[in-house]
Amino acid sequence: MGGLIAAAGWAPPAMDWHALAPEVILAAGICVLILVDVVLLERGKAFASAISGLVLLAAVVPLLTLAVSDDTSRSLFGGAYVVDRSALLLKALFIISGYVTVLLSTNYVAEGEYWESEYYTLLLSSVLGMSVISSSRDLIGIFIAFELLSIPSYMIAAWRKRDTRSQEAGFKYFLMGVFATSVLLYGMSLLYGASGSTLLSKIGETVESGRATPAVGLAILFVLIGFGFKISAVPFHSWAPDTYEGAPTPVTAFLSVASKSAGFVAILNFVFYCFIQNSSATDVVVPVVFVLSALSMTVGNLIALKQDNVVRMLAYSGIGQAGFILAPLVVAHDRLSDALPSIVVYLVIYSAMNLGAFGVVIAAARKTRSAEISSMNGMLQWAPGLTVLMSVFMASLIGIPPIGGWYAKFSVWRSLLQGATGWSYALAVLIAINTAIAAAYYLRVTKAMWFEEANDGDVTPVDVPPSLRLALAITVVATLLFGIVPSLLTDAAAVPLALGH
Amino acid sequence: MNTFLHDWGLAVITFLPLVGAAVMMAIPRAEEQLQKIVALVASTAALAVGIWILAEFDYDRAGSMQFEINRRWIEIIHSRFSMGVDGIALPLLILTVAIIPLCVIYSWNHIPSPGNAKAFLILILILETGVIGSFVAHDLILFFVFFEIVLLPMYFLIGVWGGEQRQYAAIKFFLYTLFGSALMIVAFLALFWLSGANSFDMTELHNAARVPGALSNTAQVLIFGGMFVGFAIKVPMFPFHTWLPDAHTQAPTVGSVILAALLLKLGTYGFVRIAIGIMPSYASHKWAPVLVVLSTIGIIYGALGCLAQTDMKRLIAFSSVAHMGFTMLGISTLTDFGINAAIFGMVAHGLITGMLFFVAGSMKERYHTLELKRLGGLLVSAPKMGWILGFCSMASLGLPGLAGFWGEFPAILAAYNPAEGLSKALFRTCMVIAAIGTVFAAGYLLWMFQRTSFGTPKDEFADDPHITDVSRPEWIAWTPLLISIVLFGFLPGLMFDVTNPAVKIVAAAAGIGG
Amino acid sequence: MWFLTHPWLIPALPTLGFVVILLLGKRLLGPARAHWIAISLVAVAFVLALGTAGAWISHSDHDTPVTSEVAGYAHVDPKCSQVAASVAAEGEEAIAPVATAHTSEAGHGEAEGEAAEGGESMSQPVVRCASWWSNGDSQFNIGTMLDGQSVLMLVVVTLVSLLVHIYSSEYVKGDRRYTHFYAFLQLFTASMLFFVLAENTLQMIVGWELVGLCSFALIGHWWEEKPNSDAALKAFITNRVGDVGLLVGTIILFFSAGGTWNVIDINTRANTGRISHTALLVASCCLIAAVMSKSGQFVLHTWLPDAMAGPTPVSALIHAATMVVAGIYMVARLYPVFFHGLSIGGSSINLLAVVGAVTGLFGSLLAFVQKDIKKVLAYSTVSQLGFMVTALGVGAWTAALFHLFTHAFFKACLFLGAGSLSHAAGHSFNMVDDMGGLRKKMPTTFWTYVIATGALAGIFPLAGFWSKDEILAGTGGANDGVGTYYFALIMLLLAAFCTAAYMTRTIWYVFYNGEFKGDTHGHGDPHENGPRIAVPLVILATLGAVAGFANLPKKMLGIEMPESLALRFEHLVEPVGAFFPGHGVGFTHAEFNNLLAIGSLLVALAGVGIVYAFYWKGALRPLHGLAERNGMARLGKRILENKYYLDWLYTDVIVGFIKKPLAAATYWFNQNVIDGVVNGVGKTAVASAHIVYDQIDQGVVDGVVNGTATFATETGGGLSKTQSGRLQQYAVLFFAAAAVMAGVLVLAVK
Amino acid sequence: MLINQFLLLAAILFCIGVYGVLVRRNGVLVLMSIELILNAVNINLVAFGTQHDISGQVFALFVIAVAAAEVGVGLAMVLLLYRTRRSINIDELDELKG
Amino acid sequence: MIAALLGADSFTGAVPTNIAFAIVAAMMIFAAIRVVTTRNVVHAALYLVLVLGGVGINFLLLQAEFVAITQFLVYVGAIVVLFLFGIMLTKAPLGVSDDLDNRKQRPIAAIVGLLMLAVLSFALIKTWTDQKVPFRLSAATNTTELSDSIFSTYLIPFEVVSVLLLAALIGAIVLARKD
Repeated sequence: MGGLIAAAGWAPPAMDWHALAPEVILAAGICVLILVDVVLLERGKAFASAISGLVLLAAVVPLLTLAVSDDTSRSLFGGAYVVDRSALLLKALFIISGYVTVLLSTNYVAEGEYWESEYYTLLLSSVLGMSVISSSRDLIGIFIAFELLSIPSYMIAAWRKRDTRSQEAGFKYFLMGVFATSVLLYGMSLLYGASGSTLLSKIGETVESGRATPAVGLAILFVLIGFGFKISAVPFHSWAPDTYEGAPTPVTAFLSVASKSAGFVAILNFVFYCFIQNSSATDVVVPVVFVLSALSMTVGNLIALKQDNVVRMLAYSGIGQAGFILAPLVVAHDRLSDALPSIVVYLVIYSAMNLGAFGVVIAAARKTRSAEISSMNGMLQWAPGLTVLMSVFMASLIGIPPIGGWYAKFSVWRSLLQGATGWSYALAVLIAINTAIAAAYYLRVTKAMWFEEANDGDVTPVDVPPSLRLALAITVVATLLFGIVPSLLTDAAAVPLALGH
Repeated sequence: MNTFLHDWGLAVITFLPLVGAAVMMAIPRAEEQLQKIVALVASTAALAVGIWILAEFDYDRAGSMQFEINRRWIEIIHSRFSMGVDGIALPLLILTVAIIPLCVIYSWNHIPSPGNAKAFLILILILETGVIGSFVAHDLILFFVFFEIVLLPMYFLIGVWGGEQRQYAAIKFFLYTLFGSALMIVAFLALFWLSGANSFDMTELHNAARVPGALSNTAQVLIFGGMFVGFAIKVPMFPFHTWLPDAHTQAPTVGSVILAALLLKLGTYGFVRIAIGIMPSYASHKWAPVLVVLSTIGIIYGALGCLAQTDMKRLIAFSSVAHMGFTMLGISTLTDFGINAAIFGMVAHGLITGMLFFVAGSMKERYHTLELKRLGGLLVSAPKMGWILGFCSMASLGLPGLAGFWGEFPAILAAYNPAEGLSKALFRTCMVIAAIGTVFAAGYLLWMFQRTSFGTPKDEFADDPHITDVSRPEWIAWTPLLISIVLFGFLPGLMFDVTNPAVKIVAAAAGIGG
Repeated sequence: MWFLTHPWLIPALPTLGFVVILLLGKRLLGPARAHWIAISLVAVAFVLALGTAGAWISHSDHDTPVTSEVAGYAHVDPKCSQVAASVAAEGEEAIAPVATAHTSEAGHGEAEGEAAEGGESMSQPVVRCASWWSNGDSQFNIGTMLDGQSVLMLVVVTLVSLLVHIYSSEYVKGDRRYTHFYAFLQLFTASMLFFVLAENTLQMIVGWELVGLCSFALIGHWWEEKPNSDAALKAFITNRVGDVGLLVGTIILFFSAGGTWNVIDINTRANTGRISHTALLVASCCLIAAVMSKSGQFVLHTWLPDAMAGPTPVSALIHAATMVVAGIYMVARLYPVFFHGLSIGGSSINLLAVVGAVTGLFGSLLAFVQKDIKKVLAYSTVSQLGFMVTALGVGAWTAALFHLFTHAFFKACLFLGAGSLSHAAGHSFNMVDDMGGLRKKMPTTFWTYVIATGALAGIFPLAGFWSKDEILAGTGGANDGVGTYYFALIMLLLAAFCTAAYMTRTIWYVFYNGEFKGDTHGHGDPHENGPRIAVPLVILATLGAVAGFANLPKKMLGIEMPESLALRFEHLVEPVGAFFPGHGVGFTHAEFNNLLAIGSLLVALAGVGIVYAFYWKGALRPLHGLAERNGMARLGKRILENKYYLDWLYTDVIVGFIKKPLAAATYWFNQNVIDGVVNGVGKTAVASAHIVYDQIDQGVVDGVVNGTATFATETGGGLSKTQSGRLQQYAVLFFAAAAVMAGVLVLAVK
Repeated sequence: MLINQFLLLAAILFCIGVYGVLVRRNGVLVLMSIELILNAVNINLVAFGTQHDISGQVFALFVIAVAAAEVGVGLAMVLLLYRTRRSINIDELDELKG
Repeated sequence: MIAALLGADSFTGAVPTNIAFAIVAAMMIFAAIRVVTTRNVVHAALYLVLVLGGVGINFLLLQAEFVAITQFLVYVGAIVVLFLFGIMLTKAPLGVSDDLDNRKQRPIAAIVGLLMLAVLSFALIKTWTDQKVPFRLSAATNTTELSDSIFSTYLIPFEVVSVLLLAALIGAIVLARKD
């Protein structure tokens, strides 16, 4: 065997198991889940959520050890796979989002007669994909990880199998996703063709050496579109509201947070490790990002004004937020040290508050069986705790200090204004306007909860199971903490500064 | 203890109410009495710390920041947890910690419909934290954070416990203010970079903005403009005032009181401390004419607005537009004289209009309407309340010997001689118009007083047993305010002496070459 | 000297009374015992005021006349006054006049020489102050300024107030707000005293406004009836209009005098040409607006008759001693400002004189057509205030104050008398329909009333004669004055004629005119009131009769007055020094003019006589038979018939014209045009308020905001239609967007 | 051989695929059109691979694997739709909109 | 091996390969168009086989034997079968059906497709104007190189794709099964 290997010139790649530990744990967890299901059959269902929760928590452990280890930047496979602190932060974001999603799902899935252990398997797979994508610095790695995080999510979106809405949600998501994948792939192929390498850093160098050809421009555009779909940037957003509304709500939470963040991470990888290094690529990235960002925030927020369903409203709000998160990319070339942290910070805070909001929606729906805004009427009377939590999350989404969202928006704004280009100023103004528009519909929710009378005077309290409570606690603590002491987050997010750009 | 308070007093006073709110959250809703006691204790504790600060404050150094706190906060954006109190902030700080306990006391039996004392009081306490924090913050970002904290509790106070149009009013309030803050924060950021201070500390920004060539003239004017919109909405100045009558009219009594007494002051305080205090004189001088014209329009406009009202509370609300116009008139002169007057005006307006809203609220509770057409003969039905209303009207129209006069008259006086470099003709014209505004003030306030208090009660209320005279919680809540109105009316020096040293620094900043 | 440095006690006492009465309240004090506190405090204040007056007299009559300009500031605390401070430091230099155009007529040196030559002793005002507050670099003091003028007012105010207090204890007995009434009476007195003692203009504003407040509270004392509260509002708001002038005027003075509020400073600087003429002119015009409202001058006087809605003692107080004279007092206080600002010296017309003269005449015309006795008196006050303002306007400073002094007594007497009548006669003031024939029933009231009327009409030797004559002389129309104000003289003479006439008419209606026509509501026949009403009447009538002797001319009808009697008032009250216009700027005193005195007396008598003939003619008819029987009587009758002829002439032609078309027109003008303008301004304000509010505020300003919101929502709604739910449309959007973006990009990148 | 002839062929296939997904309403046919697009990408990758290193072909292999997975998932979903609706016309999926 | 069949050994002129390419390309385009236009579902599947086969031939032309073989195996062997199963299971109309297209979409789809094509061709022609495809002259395959690469540089994607397939499998089963 060894001889054969030697003859073929194949050398076993140096493996840094420590760096790969989170992924290994996740993969092992997936196997365990399948095994439990296979061995215990029906009885295993009860453990599925616990196991997946534990697996996710276990995966956090190596993240911590990696974070405190001396070698903060580990590069594997010739730079195709990098574990640095920003990657760790993002992995942590994904894994914890995954954990919160598990908490949100526990009762939902158990009580809804779904396929439980398979659900968690797919969820974990998706989280694994996200974890991988945050380290991948190579076209193929990114592509495969992207597919791994997408394909299971298509399926869990349709998980409420007999519900035609859920089916529709899943199918729309799937088809649009595949379109996006195809465009992404086409773009990647051109990128590879133009540079001759699949490594982002090499691509960056090669593209830099020559001038940007139309094909490169096209490639960059197609790549951005491919991921733009994932982050539901307008005009590639159309799946999002429908899917969010139709999918099981915990899945929606997962899609709107983890999956969207993964899209951003992919874009960040491309922009920061590849395009950013040369100005001609930037010439392509900036206008494209500008258009996507401006359209997303405006269209998303405007349509959200008209929504009566909380989930659908959150979908559009997510589209609008995506516009905000994208915005700093227009100054990425000159202001890398501000743009990147501000996006990462936004992602983290956005995840916390959005998951929290969905958590409240799920909790409230336990009583109302509905996600209409009007179903939340008078919630102050029947669920004061949830009302306060929801208000915190809504306030955070609006961006009111000192609740997390303000700092997210603030940091984006700050980098835009610091960039001091026409593009960035325009976006800063748009964000200001959109913040006000957005406030209107977020307020509608608080209005229903606080100001209206309970429907039919029904003020029986809602029963919130412990897992949901835990999820809400995690998200609200994170939301508040990041708002009051943003330095907790900024210190971690600022690390990419040290990466030598 | 003393050392601790010297080091952390401002943080303590800021967060004490929040601690109270947290405690209250842990107490079940049914324990209403306990809730009230906790709220009262928390706010009184803050008042006690406030009094301690008042006692320990070094009045000889009233121009400089005292009780300073300066700790690490958000390193990456160079923002620090920096607080301090000087002669400008001190009166407002004390006003805040004094008003809130009174509001809590007033609420003792007056939790407006739909009840829920717990939520109501918690929101008030959160509000208090926000207001105190804004007055003591010495870092722009910290200021901004506190400035915004105020938003939500007020929104809920209006929206849940307000009148019929409460939802509209609440949202209007919210969106207006939010819009203003958006521009304000942009201005802060722009100032941060363009000045090159690399810090959000007010003093450092002040110094950095004055380095020759640091800020171009255009940049100065634009940055000031951003701040202007943010603060002008809060003040509110014409034409950004339309949220105010709605918010005031719809807010529950305590909400109106806090809104009038404290929240509006955030705007004017911002003008003094930040817009004028930090920005170089070029910007202030460019904007001062705008300020003076808008504030003068506000004075007349607010008065006319009052005259057109049929609802007592709305009338009082509109009068705020006019009164804050006087305050802004003082500020726009960019002189120490005018700004002192403005600060006095802020406190006086807080006391007086706060009282007016208290009375209006109590009347609403008794009459269930504030339609001027239906009111009348308050002096017959509830003579004490009627006289209190008359007293407050007199104070509000700027009668000498009561606090209102010392905010109004010196402001008008200051407008005669604005800071060097400002158009005397313009300011003097505005001064005369503002002086005419005082006639209107007398007109609408007395008209209101006549319609509500004189004459005999209308038939529908003639023998209404609900119309009782001032109750005990009302007395407790009102007496300190009434006494303060007289006290400051007779001894204006109590406040002017405190604010003067600090204001001189601000005025010097706004002066040519300052 | 103690009295001179501690006059603050005088306003402090009634203030104390106000606080005490208010705090003790009805419950502790009992329903009708507030007056004891009030009366005793005012009495003490009066005694103190008398003491102060005594001290001032001895202070002014010091043995060695002080002639140095510097000495004038000897008792001015340098803390209070910048001028005093610099005088103390630099001596004469600090107050040397600046030679400017408007003082060119009489040069600097000449003035000096004259002053020294005349050997006139300088007034030495006593100014004490304490720091009140400071703002920026400006210091604000509170203090007292004692000179002849303020001493005079102290005495007048406390005296009238005391009498009114006593009178009220009977008059408003049993009123539902008795306690209240006294509390505000106290505050009213205190405010006026505070105003009078003001050391600086800011303090004056405070006192001025407080007086306004009290008048509001007292006029609206019976606020249950809407007309009363309307009147109170009208009074306050009209005063506020004038206050604008006061505020602006004092502010201008503050700055142009170099940042000082001090009256002495302002006066000295105005007098020595250190304030520009423009500033003085503008300031004095602004201040005139204040005078017009406060002192009920024409155009802004309409509140005054309405203010009769208040209890009568209040009217007496307002019209005699407090409130309305505040305007006169203020002008007198800041006289150099007006003197130089309006160039009173050597001129023949100025705003102040015109306002005063017009008011004097118009007021008296208006008094003709009133049925309400208090309104007659109110218009009379308007007219008399016009006299005072004219006096100030023509430069007859002393005359103005002298008239203020005498007028206070007889007008108070008249008002209290009117109150006494109404108190006895069923609480009506309608003299035409509800009174009549009271001469016998109320003799004390009758006599005091007649004396006061005589004084008002200017009948020799009652007080009004002296003071009015001084004013007429002061116009310089008939002899040497500060200027030559012919028009003022003519107007005032006409006014004097009317005054005598309408007052006589009042007497006819009230005391004669057949039998009592009113209804006492079951209190039996009208009868004289008790001593608490009668005694003040007697005191006031006495003073009204003799007060004129305070300023006897030096020489009258060839008789030299002894030095100790002549011009005592002028000597004690009129300031001399750099803080007051002196001879140097053409300020002189008109001498007593025999011709004018007799002329004016004749005018007054003519007024009385004509009215007498007109009204009493019905009483003459029973004498017809007598005339048939008696030759003397026949002669008398013929004379009377001749008089009749004249009567006809006067009645139908002159009086008729005056009474009907002119006065009615004036009244119509007053009620419709002026009131109309005032009401119209109010209505316009309200109407424009509605326009502003409904259209602009709710429409435009709010509309823009709401419109934007609606627009955004609707756009959102439109956009959300693109979200059709159809997968393939999404796909089209997806690929089309990709293609278009790609196309644009490729073309752009090349 | 020019590399462009392969690339253009791929582009044509890509666009035909795009046309396909836009007009086809039958779910299975849409999936087929997607295969056209994915294969176009593969042609690209392999064509570029001749110019550069082997990673183009590796990429193509991965794409084939992923495409298989996608088709599998897609068909499963089509079946799911068919179960409840008895139709796989994708334009009948319009319950969620707005 | 197949390159050798095409005479790659003595390959200097591009003529034969070009001819082959032209034929294959023409067939592919035709077949592809038929896939998206035919009114018979089964025909579409069969045309798809043609296109996929054509792609495989193109791989061969490009000397990527391993990929070509995989293409044949996976696509033609598996995926097309899957499609046919899909057609059967969904009881698609086996004959001609007008119901397969959304006719209203045709114009816009054509416009989008042509626009896309224009843009892509423009970009491609501008970029790779006349670059030639280099040819290995040896008959040796690069399969080893391929496997080396997969198991070293692309190890992680390889492992990930296995998880992906597993997940897809599990999910597809759950979704597709009756329950």
